[in-house]
Amino acid sequence: MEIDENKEYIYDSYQLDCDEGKIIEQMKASTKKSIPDPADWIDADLKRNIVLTSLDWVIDWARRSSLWTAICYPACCGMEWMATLAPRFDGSRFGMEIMRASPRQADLLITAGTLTWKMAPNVRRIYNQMAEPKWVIAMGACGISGGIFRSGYNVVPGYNKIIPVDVYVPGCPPRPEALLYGIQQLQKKIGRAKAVPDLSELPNPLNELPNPLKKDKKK
Amino acid sequence: MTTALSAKEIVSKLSAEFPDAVKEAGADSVLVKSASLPAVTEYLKTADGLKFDYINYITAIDYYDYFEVVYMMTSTEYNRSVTLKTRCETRNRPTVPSLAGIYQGADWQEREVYDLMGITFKGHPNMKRVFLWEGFDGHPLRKDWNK
Amino acid sequence: MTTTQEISLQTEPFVLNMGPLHPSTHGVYRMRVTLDGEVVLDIEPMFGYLHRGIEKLMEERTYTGCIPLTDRLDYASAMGNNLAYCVAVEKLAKIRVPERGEYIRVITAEMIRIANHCLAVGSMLNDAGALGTPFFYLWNEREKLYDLFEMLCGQRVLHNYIRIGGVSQDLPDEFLPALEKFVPQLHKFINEFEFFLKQNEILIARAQGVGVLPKDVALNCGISGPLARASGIKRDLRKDDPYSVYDRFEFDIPTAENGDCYDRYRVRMEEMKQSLHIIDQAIKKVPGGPFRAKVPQIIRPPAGEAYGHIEGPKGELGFYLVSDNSIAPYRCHIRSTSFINLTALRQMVKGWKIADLIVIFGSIDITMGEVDR
Amino acid sequence: MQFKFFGIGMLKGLAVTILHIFRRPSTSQYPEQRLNISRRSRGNELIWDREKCTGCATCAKACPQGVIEIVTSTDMADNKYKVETYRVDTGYCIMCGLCVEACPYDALYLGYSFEKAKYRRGEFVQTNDELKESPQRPASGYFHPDIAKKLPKQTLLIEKATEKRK
Repeated sequence: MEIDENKEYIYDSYQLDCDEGKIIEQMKASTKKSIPDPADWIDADLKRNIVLTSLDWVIDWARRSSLWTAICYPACCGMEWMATLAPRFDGSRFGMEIMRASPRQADLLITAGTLTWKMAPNVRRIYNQMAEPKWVIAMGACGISGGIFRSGYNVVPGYNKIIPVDVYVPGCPPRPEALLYGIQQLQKKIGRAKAVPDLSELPNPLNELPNPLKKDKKK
Repeated sequence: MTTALSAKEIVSKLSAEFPDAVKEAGADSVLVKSASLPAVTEYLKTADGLKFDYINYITAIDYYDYFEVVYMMTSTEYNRSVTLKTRCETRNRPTVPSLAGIYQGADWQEREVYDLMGITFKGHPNMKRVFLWEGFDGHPLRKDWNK
Repeated sequence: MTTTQEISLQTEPFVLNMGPLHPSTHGVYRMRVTLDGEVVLDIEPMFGYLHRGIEKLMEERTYTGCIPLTDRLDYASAMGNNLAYCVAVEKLAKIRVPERGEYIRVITAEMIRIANHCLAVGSMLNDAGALGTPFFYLWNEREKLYDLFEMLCGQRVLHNYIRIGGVSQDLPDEFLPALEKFVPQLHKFINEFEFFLKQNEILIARAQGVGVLPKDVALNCGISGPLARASGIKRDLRKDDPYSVYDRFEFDIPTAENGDCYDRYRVRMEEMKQSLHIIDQAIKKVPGGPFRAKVPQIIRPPAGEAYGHIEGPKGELGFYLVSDNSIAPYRCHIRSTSFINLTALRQMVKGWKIADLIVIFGSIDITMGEVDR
Repeated sequence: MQFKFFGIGMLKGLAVTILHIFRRPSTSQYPEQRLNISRRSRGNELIWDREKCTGCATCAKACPQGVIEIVTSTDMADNKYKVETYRVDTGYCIMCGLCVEACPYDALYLGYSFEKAKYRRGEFVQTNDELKESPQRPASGYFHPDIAKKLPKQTLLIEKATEKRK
């Protein structure tokens, strides 16, 4: 079959690019401040009312022992993330060998690589699509602060401008052991958290941010 | 060995073919007028004894007074290479004829130059941004571009 | 006049958006694929999801300070990028590298070629449907190389080892014995791996004759590296334009005729053998003496321009540098292999099924860091 | 694409896979069993020696991105610089080692340890005495061959799969 250029079904690629550009510009304008670390606002709530039952403990244990990750490895740190899953450091010992292409089935987002403004709406979308409870590990210098590219014109200085980050793993890129240590830190944090947290009551900074992709949700 | 073909040799061949195309010939590069660029490259690609059939790269440099567009071609048959240069003097909408019809490899590289340096290639089939998004303000590799 | 049956069988092309985070794409790559059922009619590649502006950032840094940036270009073969950049700067500033430095460079460049081909072949087979097993076998070999790189420079992936005028540190005492131990192991592994896959019916069905790239198209698109050699273009800068000390070694340039995915896999395996052959020769010849010319941390090359290129693992990787006699490059253009090799993708995939598109894309072996820069 | 006996190739492949059962595993059981990392390892922190530092700021100039922030004042009595603040954001540092390479007085080291994951972004900014060498923050032998000799020998996958730490 040949493509008939005059027919309507063929998209106008320039128009689609312009629409994408508008979303990026909107995102760029709306993310001036970085999101505070969840460690701060969850700890504050835990101090107020902490009730841990044995059921909570079981649920937390289940959650932390099978962290499934969403696929998000844009750049160099992806190499070390692959090495973490590869035989030498075997990530499946922690019940997390499964990488989910669909964010709906994932509960951990390991942001392995530089985030650019062009990519930022997509990452926010992945995060929004993940089911609660969800956690984020910022891997590498680019994930924490933009790293060597921070002064670049197309680079987001850290994932915490876009999404709240639970654990920061420094390094450029971090060794697989360093990442595994970060995952263990996250598991500790999950064990400490309330099993059924009512996140809507917490001062979630995400709710206050304008979401450029909210339009899509309504559809 | 990929030696840059001595400019004398190529200038003598080019000036015989195109009397007023070559502006000046440096030690390892030839500066041609932008209007005659497609004809010159077509000749370089097909003529016997030259056969520059492989394009290495296309780039542009901002010298404030003018933009210099640099092309490097290699002849895989004779294993030598040549650097062609052309200039456009205006800062506002500079234009250079496109080579996308002659070398397919030029297609995306010209788009890249347009995206980052803001030089339009006349005759290119799909002249739009390749790395940055539509609506990005300015062309970042220009020396006077600021965030 | 069309009958009802004809109307019901009539199909229309539809557009599928793949990426930027597709499991099988090697990084954040996006394409709009126009499909007729399962058959690919046309694709429109879109980049920029990892465009970090390295060329602009280089204009703000000193010549030595740019080396960490080149690491992050093609992160699957960081050492090759270091080498290409340093070759270009040395050409610009007319610096001569001591013998020992050149030999260390050759050894590391060939090691990174093996490491890159391990990843390239592994991920191509991964895309072809062999999820896991061959990829992990090859990754284990890559892990051994990571160990050696870590011994050299302290980092596994982004080495930042080669400096202008040589290398940053001398070889540790235990490096050459370890490398000597590694070479026969890898020989054994390659033979085993070829036995593992040589007659595999699934691989042959998925790869042989798929995504043929004719020689003239490859040349016209400016394709280089194993991709071009699989199409029959016998061009290798190590022979055609010898940099470093490559003219002192004996090795072949493996080529193939068909230019399909299977040939690309075969060429890469052969190249690994040739790289081992070069390492074998280089280990025996490493001379003593200084490993680095006396180059200050901050250099001011004379005004001018230079194009330095090497045969990287993926093909011709070049840096075009313009200097204005200041401490930072006036302009640095990167002739990125992956970006130009991708040009031919559109011709290669037309008419194939969408599942083949993934295999063809995998067989090109690209890294998005280098495509977008 | 013709096969004499269909399935031979796949059987060969399966044979190779089965033979891997009898080989030594290459997995290191990380938290319990640890690898000795390279003697020149570029760990995820910077170690600064206050006594050796003269405040010349060569490191800050060599850093490709300007992570190192150094504030000095002149000490008129001794006629030399006095370092007031030395600040490094290890979440921004990429551990390229160019500062260590540039330091003319051997006052900078890269760290040997790598387990530095934190819950808060602010904890990565380290100032003055936090940058000192201590048992929790050992220095690595990157560009310091004398330290490299004292560190344990690196575990190689070529030789031995895993090794326990003492």
